[in-house]
Amino acid sequence: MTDQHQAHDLLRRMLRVRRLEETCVELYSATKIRGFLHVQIGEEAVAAGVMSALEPDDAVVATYREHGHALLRGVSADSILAEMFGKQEGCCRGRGGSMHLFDAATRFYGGNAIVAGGLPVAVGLALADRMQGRRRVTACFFGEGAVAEGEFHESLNLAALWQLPVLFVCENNLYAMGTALRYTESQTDLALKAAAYEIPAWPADGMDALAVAEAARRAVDAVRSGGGPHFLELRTYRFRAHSMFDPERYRDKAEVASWVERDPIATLRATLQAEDRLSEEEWTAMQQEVDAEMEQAVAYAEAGTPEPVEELTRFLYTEPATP
Amino acid sequence: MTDQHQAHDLLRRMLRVRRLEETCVELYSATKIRGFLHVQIGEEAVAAGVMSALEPDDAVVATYREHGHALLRGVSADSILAEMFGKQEGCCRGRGGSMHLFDAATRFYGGNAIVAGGLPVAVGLALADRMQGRRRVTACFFGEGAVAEGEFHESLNLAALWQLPVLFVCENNLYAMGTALRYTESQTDLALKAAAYEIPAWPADGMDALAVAEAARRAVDAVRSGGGPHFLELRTYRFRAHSMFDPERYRDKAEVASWVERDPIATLRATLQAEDRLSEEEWTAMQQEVDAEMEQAVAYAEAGTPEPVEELTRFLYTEPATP
Amino acid sequence: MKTTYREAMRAAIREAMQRDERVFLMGEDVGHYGGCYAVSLGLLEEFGPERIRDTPLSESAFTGAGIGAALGGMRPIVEIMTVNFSLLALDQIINNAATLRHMSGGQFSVPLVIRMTTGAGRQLAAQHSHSLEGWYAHIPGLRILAPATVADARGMLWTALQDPDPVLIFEHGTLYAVPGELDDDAGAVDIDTAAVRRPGADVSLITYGGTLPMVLEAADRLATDGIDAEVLDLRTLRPLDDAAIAATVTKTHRAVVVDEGWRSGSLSAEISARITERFFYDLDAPVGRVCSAEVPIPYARHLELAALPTAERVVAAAREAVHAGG
Amino acid sequence: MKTTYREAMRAAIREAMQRDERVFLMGEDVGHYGGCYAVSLGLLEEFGPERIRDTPLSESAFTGAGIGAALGGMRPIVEIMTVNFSLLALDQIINNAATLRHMSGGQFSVPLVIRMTTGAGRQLAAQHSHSLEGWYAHIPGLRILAPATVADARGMLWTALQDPDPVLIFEHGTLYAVPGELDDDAGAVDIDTAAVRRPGADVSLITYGGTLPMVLEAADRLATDGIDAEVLDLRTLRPLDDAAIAATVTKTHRAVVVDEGWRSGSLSAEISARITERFFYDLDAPVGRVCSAEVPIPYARHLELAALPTAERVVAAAREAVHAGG
Ligand SMILES: Cc1ncc(C[n+]2csc(CCOP(=O)(O)OP(=O)(O)O)c2C)c(N)n1
Ligand SMILES: Cc1ncc(C[n+]2csc(CCOP(=O)(O)OP(=O)(O)O)c2C)c(N)n1
Ligand SMILES: [Mg+2]
Ligand SMILES: [Mg+2]
Repeated sequence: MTDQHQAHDLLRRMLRVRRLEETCVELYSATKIRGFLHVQIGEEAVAAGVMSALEPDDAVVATYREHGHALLRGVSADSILAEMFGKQEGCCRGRGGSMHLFDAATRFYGGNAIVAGGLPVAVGLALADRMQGRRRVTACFFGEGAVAEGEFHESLNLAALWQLPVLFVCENNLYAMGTALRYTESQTDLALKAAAYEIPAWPADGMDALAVAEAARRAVDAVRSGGGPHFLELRTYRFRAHSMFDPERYRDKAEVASWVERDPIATLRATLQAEDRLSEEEWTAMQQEVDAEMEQAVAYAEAGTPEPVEELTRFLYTEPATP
Repeated sequence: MTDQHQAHDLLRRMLRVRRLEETCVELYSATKIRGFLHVQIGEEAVAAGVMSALEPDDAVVATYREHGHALLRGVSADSILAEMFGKQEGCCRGRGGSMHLFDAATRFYGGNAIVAGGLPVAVGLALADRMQGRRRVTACFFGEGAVAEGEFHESLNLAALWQLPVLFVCENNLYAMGTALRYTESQTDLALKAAAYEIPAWPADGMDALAVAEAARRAVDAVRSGGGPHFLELRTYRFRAHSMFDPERYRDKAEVASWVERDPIATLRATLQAEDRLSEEEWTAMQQEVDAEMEQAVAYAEAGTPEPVEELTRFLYTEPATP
Repeated sequence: MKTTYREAMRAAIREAMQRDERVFLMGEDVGHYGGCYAVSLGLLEEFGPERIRDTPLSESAFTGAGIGAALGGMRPIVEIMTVNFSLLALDQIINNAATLRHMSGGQFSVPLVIRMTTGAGRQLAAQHSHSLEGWYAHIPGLRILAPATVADARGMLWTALQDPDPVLIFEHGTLYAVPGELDDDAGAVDIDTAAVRRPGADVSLITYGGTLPMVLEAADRLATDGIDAEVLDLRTLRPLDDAAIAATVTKTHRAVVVDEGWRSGSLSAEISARITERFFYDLDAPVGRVCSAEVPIPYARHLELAALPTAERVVAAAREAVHAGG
Repeated sequence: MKTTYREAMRAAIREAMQRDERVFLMGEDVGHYGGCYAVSLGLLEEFGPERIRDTPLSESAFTGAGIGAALGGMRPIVEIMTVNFSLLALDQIINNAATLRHMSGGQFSVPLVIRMTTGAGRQLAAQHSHSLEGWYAHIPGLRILAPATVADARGMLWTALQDPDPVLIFEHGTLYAVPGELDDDAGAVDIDTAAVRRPGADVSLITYGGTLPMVLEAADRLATDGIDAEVLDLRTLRPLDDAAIAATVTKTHRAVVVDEGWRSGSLSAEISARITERFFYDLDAPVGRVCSAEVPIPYARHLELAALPTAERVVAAAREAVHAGG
């Protein structure tokens, strides 16, 4: 992939996430989507950059703020939106909703709504790969809030102790709901935490997709070639509220505005245009393509069939094979 | 306290723990004590040194290997042994046994049989002191095995974040039951762990009571004067099995023997004698005194009354005050 | 005074903070955010960060710290954001909070209150829809409260704080917005007894917490059908008010327990078993149960509704009880 | 072949490791120590540290890692040393292991087996004497086993490993040393059905796991009294074998459930409620329950005995059932 190609690809990825989530917010306001909805608008460079570094048979574990991760891992916008509409065509047949997207085909293991709950699972996926001699990587995303949980500590230690192929990706957006990092960690330099487990760790600018992609590529290569777990701290910011219920009392508009100036999409676009590597036509085409994708996905979700109520208890246990 | 006085005091403390626990083992073999019994024989310098640095209104939280901690905190051998005999005269009226010694009078908060389960409680005790403006210290003992638990991580962070007066005392005896530290921690230098929370931490020789006492004094002073939590890693060794059920397959006799050569009691005694600071008469007297204490305690426990069965459900909830 | 369950809860916390210096609130997002469900909104400004204490995401440590602080003479209110996350603190609750008094032979007291949101009904899906108060009611040494009304939201907290032993308060997520009338001088209420919310003669509908409004609705529907249902709100799930259960059952001779927990092993089973043990010969029908379907609660509205107890199902169970036997 | 429950369990693990390369054992002290209860003694030497994996004291992480490894195609056996410590892993069990299949619309399978020791009776006091298998039986998505005999200790594991969904095996601590006779070719057994361990006509004693030997003893005592008790060993606590319960209850018309859990909210309540729901008109007496006293289990032998179900109490409850009503 040429540099230009990669940059366009990252831009398109981020744009897809942005539009998908803007669509979700609209649909939420129209009460077509319910429950908790957490968008990552502003943070798109993280998922875009990291996903670009993964291979198809790698695994991904994410959080409840995972629409973008699912989409960029290869889950279609159609099935993501159908899921949030509670339709049979959804990737979890309407059972999961926004917080629990899963997809076996792309090895996307969720969608976990318990903060830090995905970390031990990621360690186990990597353990299975190690024991079966496969050169796969498991990428595990979590917010900086998860760092305070005991499971973070237990999981990092286990991964490091057993030298498992996990890439820990800390999405440090400075807030856990409304609580700023300085109120929750005695040591706010998160890469130092990983270092305490002997895990190679480095920060990268989570508002710069190219930087994230480069950091992720280096880390994924190291993990894949047997270097044990690695840790990336990606410093980013969510432009919107934590969820659709959040009145955002804990941060001021000026702070938000200063981060919005570093919008990862606008930044990359501006860089490319300044370097004459993205024409206005290309940009317009990209937008149209993405808009069309999302329009089509909304239509698909709208047209879907509600999962029949009779199926409520289905999939609780494996169905006996029909002979 | 003069140096000599302090050294004699430490020697006597260690001897008391040693004899108490040797007595426990005998009584266990005679089936007078049952359940799990964990002795700290070999590790006496830790409890002796740290307790010597505490004030009467400080608090102590310990583990299931806590006979010595209770004794040196001021719980009588009488009530400790009566407890292990299941008698009403026991410090918990027979409900707790070896793993759950408690004593309100000396602010001895147990006796916790869940590894790392005492750490959050210690943090809370210290929080109460901070909020009420008291200059007390809470000393929290735990084994190196506890370091892997999520609660360790959560508790250290909380104590450091809120700058609470907790002294974390890690009794590093190299094994958690039968699992050596190198099999459980990716980073085996435990003081580094605490440093990751910005907690001042240092190791000390846990086989040298004077060194422990000195390290503890420095740390307690720092904590008491508002320096926030401190962490001591005391490197020690248990000479006996983990519990009365442990066949000790995981370590070889030579390793044990090499540590037994560093017996903290023999070492301190030899030092004092070499320096002419402990006469043979003093040593004999000390032994006799301690032996008498333990003999008396056994007699006391034997003569005690079993807690009546009718009291089984008593103390589950507070009894309504009689008007 | 018109108020809501949420505001009543907030008033209760405020009053406790004002009356007793030892009281403080600690939990995730109770301060700067204003409380995940806005219960503590404004309290940080009023009482400051020492007493309205935002915690890291460390359920086990801050719950345990609440236990320690209670041992140390404070009167902590620990807010665990939801019952779902309380699993991470369960060891502290069961092995320390509930146990320290007994295990220490009566030496130590843990005057701690833990509040948490519980229940489903808001399309929050499998990991955010648990109703586990029945589990907590299994633990000796705890007292378990489930305020279902604005008056109980206002009044239970202060009484709980006077209890020298640990008390857990379960607030159903669907209740916060429920409006209600409250006396201007409303204050502490007892936390020992169940309450008859609707007297009736034909069948006893026994419930608590989030399902009370729905059960009252079911009772209204039954009335149009000529069935006069008595509705008992348990209020306290441990210890259960056996006398109140006895009174209603010996009056109606028929009972249906409504409980949002998964049916197998839910609190409803305990209540059913107790009733049968004591009133086997008084019963005109087996005790019925309306509970949640035994699946992780799904996201989609229609599936979630199909999984939860509804007025329709309560009506059907009550009818069955009334028409049973002969 | 003479053997013990412990050895039978070990033979089951060894066989599973030999038959299926994907099987491995992980937990605290399973390797170098030889297993806290010596179940895995010698297996490290036989299979090496990759497949007999000592873990740090990190219950949540290694249980979650078992879930992940199962998702990744392995067949892990996770040993949680005792049920008491499983509380620290409960979030992983309930929110991931039990839920992933349903929540993902059937996409993911978690073929994981978790083994743990349960129960009291060895003077281990409050924090080491829990009987919480009834709690686990509340969770949809899990299968819960309680082998009570040497044959079940030998045979349930392999069947559990064939199950594509998570299975928890509860081994009562007092059973390990129990001797028993085993066929030389003893192997896998079903994990769906309850078993009548002693046929009888007058009253059904329903139990499982650690209390089975004691209940059989009670049945013998009752026999000398002219009361012919049937003893049903549930074997699987979730899903319950309703057909077997129905068969015994419709035969004897009287039932006593014996369960080491604290009475309120124990599994015995569910069984009592189910029996009454289905067989109210067939019952000659209310369903009895013999459970643990509702206190943290105390250390002293005489107090512990007073807290736990005993043959004496079972005999008394059975007599009461037989002489009830008329
Ligand atoms: C164990 C647990 N505790 C609390 C919550 C409630 N909660 C949901 S998201 C969140 C904040 C998490 O912050 P962070 O990890 O930084 O991720 P972000 O939302 O910023 O992406 C909280 C407290 C939860 N889901 N799980
Ligand atoms: C949470 C928990 N897991 C497991 C156990 C069982 N267990 C008791 S002691 C012990 C070893 C603890 O080792 P360490 O912390 O180093 O203390 P030591 O015994 O060496 O003093 C284990 C695994 C327990 N009590 N609690
Ligand atoms: Mg965050
Ligand atoms: Mg140790």
